[in-house]
Amino acid sequence: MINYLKNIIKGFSTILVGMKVTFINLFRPNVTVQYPNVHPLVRAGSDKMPDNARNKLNVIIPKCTGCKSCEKACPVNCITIETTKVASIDTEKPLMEDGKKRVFWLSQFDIDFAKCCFCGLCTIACPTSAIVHSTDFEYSCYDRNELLVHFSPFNKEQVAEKKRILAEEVKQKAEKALADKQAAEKAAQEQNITDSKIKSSDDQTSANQNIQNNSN
Amino acid sequence: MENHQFLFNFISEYTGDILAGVLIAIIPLALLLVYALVAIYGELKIASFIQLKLGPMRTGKWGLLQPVAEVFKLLQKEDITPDGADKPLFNLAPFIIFLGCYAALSVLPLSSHFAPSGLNIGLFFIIAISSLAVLGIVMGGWASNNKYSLIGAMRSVSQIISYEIPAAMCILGVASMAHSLDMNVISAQQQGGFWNWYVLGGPAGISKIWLIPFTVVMFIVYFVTSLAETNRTPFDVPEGESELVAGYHTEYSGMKFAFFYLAEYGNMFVVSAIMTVIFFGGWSSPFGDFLNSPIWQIFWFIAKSMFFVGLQIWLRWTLPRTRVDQLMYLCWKILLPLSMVCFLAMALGGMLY
Amino acid sequence: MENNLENTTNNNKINIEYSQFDSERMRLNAGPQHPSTHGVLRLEVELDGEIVTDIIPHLGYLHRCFEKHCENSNYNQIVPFVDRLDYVSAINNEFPYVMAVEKLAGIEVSEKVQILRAMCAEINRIANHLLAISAFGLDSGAFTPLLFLFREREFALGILEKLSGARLLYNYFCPGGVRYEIYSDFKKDVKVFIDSVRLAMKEMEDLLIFNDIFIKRTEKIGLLPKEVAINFACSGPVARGSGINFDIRKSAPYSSYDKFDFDIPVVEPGKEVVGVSGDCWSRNWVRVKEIEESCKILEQGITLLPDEGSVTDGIPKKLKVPAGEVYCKAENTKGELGFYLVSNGSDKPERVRARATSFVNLAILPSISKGYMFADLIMILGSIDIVLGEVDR
Amino acid sequence: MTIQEIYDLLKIHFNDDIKEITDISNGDSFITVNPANIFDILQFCRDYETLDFDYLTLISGMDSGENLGVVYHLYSMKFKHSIVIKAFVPKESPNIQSVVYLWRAADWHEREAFDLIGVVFDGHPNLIRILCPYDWEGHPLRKDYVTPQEYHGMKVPY
Repeated sequence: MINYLKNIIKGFSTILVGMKVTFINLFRPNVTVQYPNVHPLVRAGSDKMPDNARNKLNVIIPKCTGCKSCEKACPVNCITIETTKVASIDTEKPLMEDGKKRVFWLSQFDIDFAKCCFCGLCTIACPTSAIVHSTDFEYSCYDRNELLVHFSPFNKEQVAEKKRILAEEVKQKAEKALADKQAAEKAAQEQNITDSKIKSSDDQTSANQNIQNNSN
Repeated sequence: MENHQFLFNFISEYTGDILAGVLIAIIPLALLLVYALVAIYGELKIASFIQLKLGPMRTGKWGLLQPVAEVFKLLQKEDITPDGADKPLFNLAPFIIFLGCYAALSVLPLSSHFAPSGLNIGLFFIIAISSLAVLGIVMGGWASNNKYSLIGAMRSVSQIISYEIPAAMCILGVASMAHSLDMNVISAQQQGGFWNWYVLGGPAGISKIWLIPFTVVMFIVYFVTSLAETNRTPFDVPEGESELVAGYHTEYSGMKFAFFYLAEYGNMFVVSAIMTVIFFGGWSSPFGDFLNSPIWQIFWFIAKSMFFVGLQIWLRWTLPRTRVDQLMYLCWKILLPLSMVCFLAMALGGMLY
Repeated sequence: MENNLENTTNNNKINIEYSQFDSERMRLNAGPQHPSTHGVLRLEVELDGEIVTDIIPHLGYLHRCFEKHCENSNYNQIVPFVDRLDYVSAINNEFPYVMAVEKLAGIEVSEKVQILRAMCAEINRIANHLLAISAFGLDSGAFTPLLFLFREREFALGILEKLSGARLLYNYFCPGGVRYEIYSDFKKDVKVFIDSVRLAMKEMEDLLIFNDIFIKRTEKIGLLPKEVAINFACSGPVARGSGINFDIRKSAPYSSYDKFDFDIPVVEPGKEVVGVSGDCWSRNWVRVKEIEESCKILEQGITLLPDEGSVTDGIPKKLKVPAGEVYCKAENTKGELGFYLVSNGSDKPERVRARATSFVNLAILPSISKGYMFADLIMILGSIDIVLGEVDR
Repeated sequence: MTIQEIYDLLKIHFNDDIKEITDISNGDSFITVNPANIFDILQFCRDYETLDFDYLTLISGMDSGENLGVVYHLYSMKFKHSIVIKAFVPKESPNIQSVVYLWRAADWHEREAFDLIGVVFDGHPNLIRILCPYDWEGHPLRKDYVTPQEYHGMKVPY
């Protein structure tokens, strides 16, 4: 019987103690932040976003060498890089931010933020700190495709143009190489022409035979 | 106390009986709706302040229009009836629950000159009509064709029916002291200061002092049972969201859900109002004749009731939920014996004074 | 053989008797979408009225092929995946993995890094336990404790954010050190954090832990006897709540835990505060006491952590892991978390096997919750403190 | 006890079934045993007085090329020593005895090894998939596993 009453009183008193706690908290200042009205950088426990905060990635294109280290370091494959070599005949001869000559155009530098896991491995891997975390975290959107951000400074036509220039250069080089080769061959032929004069008649007969065989 | 028909007579003098009846019926409805808006806002804000946040802040100044916005949101939501549901019962259930709560309002004496219906067996009527809510809950829970709803409804039925008994004991105790079941009469008896309230032994001079512990315990018993009858924490097992998702109203949406919501808050007010009437002097001012005019009486009545609504809200954001068997244990093994002992004492008091 | 199996399952004493009337059973699907299954766990429950007679857990709704992913990633790339196992205590997950790689690659780590790692792990442990306790309160229907303790958890996350740059999934540890240098106010922040946590826990004891309704809901519920707990290989607060004095920080001190002076809270039979050893309340109580112990470790860490020296110097430029295999374990917030790492000498591991704590601990649920009520099942599940990310991997 | 002592002890009792110790300088050495007798060996490990491995830390399956390996990590609460035991089963008949009756902890570990690697544990009371869907085909952690293109009409590689 005493136990019974004790239990009742204990239960009642613990409830009152709990109510006291909530009553005290009723008059405490709130700890939440009215998010869009008050910027969330003002947060309980930290007055500003830390320097190494890992939010949306940003690529500083003038710093990027196109080494693809970040692409390899990414654990979720959200970075896609495609580079085009800078053609020597290209009139546009840009320098990197540190004054070095640019070797690659970044014809494609896409980051899919729908896949990005904000691990920061790409920023560590980058040798020139071209890919960094910004403090921007408010980039939600209605379409998933908008999360695929293109960092490349070129649009499609420009990329095509750069590719064309490179192809031209390659072609020119190839032509030049061919011309050089032909010239060398010619020179060699001219040198050898006296040596091979005797043999040439035999060669011609065998060539004729070949043609006949083919036509048969 | 023949004055409670005053308003009816006053209006019917100019309009006619039927129109007066309609007008008189609308007043509690308006009161209920306005009260529900206030209570919902109050619940949101009290909960938020306890939890160190701000609560609704977007809709209007300090989020004052939040309950209105919620009503509009619920109004335009799709009204879904599940495929396997028993459609007539499913659709009827929320209205039956609401009916129980609304009908109970009809006998509450808001002031000495105004009770929508001056029933001389008001307390009895309220006990009877508040049992109607169980019917609605079990109908809704069963018709939903959802196992969570069914469990919730079954829990609710066992809970409410059990808790009616200690609740009735409390009301009987006061009735035996007041020698009346008329709520207006009980309120009038407690006029003349808070020491005349039945929670402090009733209007019987200094010799009633031995009664005070019993009446206070009786009040606590009634408060606990009222929590259980309105399915509020810590007795919200029928809708305990951590176990039964939302209990008996899991499948409801839109306006029908709003009715459940409204009925829950309405029931909170009804039990608070009964508590006010039988223990805290009803409409009578706590300071004797000071501010005891009929208009002020309305204020006192609503203020007292809202205090208990606030208390219920405060408790809700403090306590964890009990388990079903513990709830039954509390009812049958603690509250019922306590209320019986107190009832004996109060009945003795009723005989003596 | 079969008797043996039956014996181990029926060891637990059921304190609520089965209904005498064999009524019709109801099969209830609790989950995958249910407010209290702590994620996407599906429990197929057989109910006799309110009493649970059978329970079948269905896992895998959050299976993200962790082990398969690891086979296709190099050692550094796995760390972000490891974070995502038990996402509320990510630093503690990185700990054993990084230690395993260091052991395989033979990397020595400086003392400053070791102490910093232990401190981070303890901050993270407090953050996890705050969530576990408050979510346990939420399971019992009390909503306010959740938000009270989230305030303190916010402090913890703030400190870890300043250290690592991320709030939840840190990717902070790496073989050889940690990713970023310590910021200047770290020690001051930790001090403030400890004081605030202690105050909050005092308040929480009043509000929830010693509340009579809460005690009635949790004491003598979900009894897990010591032998059964060992047989099921339970660890962490679940095991310590059953009276097993097993904590890897003490039994096999790793990192710098041998430098700290702290106790292991164990609820041994006969020494209970409330309830009996092995019930839900005891498991929760172990967590409450562990927060205090973690505060102690942090206090010592503040004095032990040297000011000079770098924490990022030890990171090798190129991580070379020779062939070999190792099982490295650490005391995660939920128990023993181990990584069984098999390397074949290339830059990618041959096999990474995680001994997921929640996975092992969850296995006891079917055998300790039979015979209790459905509401108790929720409490038992809450007291085991699982994270579905770790269960399903 | 060191692994060599445990090996010697096991060798006395099970001579031919215990194959060899593989020493790993930078990790945990392990003992390879004959899979046919695994239950008895592990039961001995659990029940023998000076071994007392009452705590089954982990069972992991692994694909080692031509064979499937089952790795048992055991720990003793009393003596605080641990041991790694490996058994290799051929891929064509990957059957090994279940140890659920020794440690209940083995239950879900074995189901997982069955699910992901495809080791069949004879005598397991409920050997069904645990992480993959129940009707999933193949064992994803095998080295020769090819990811299916479709599952119930859904594209698998996203």
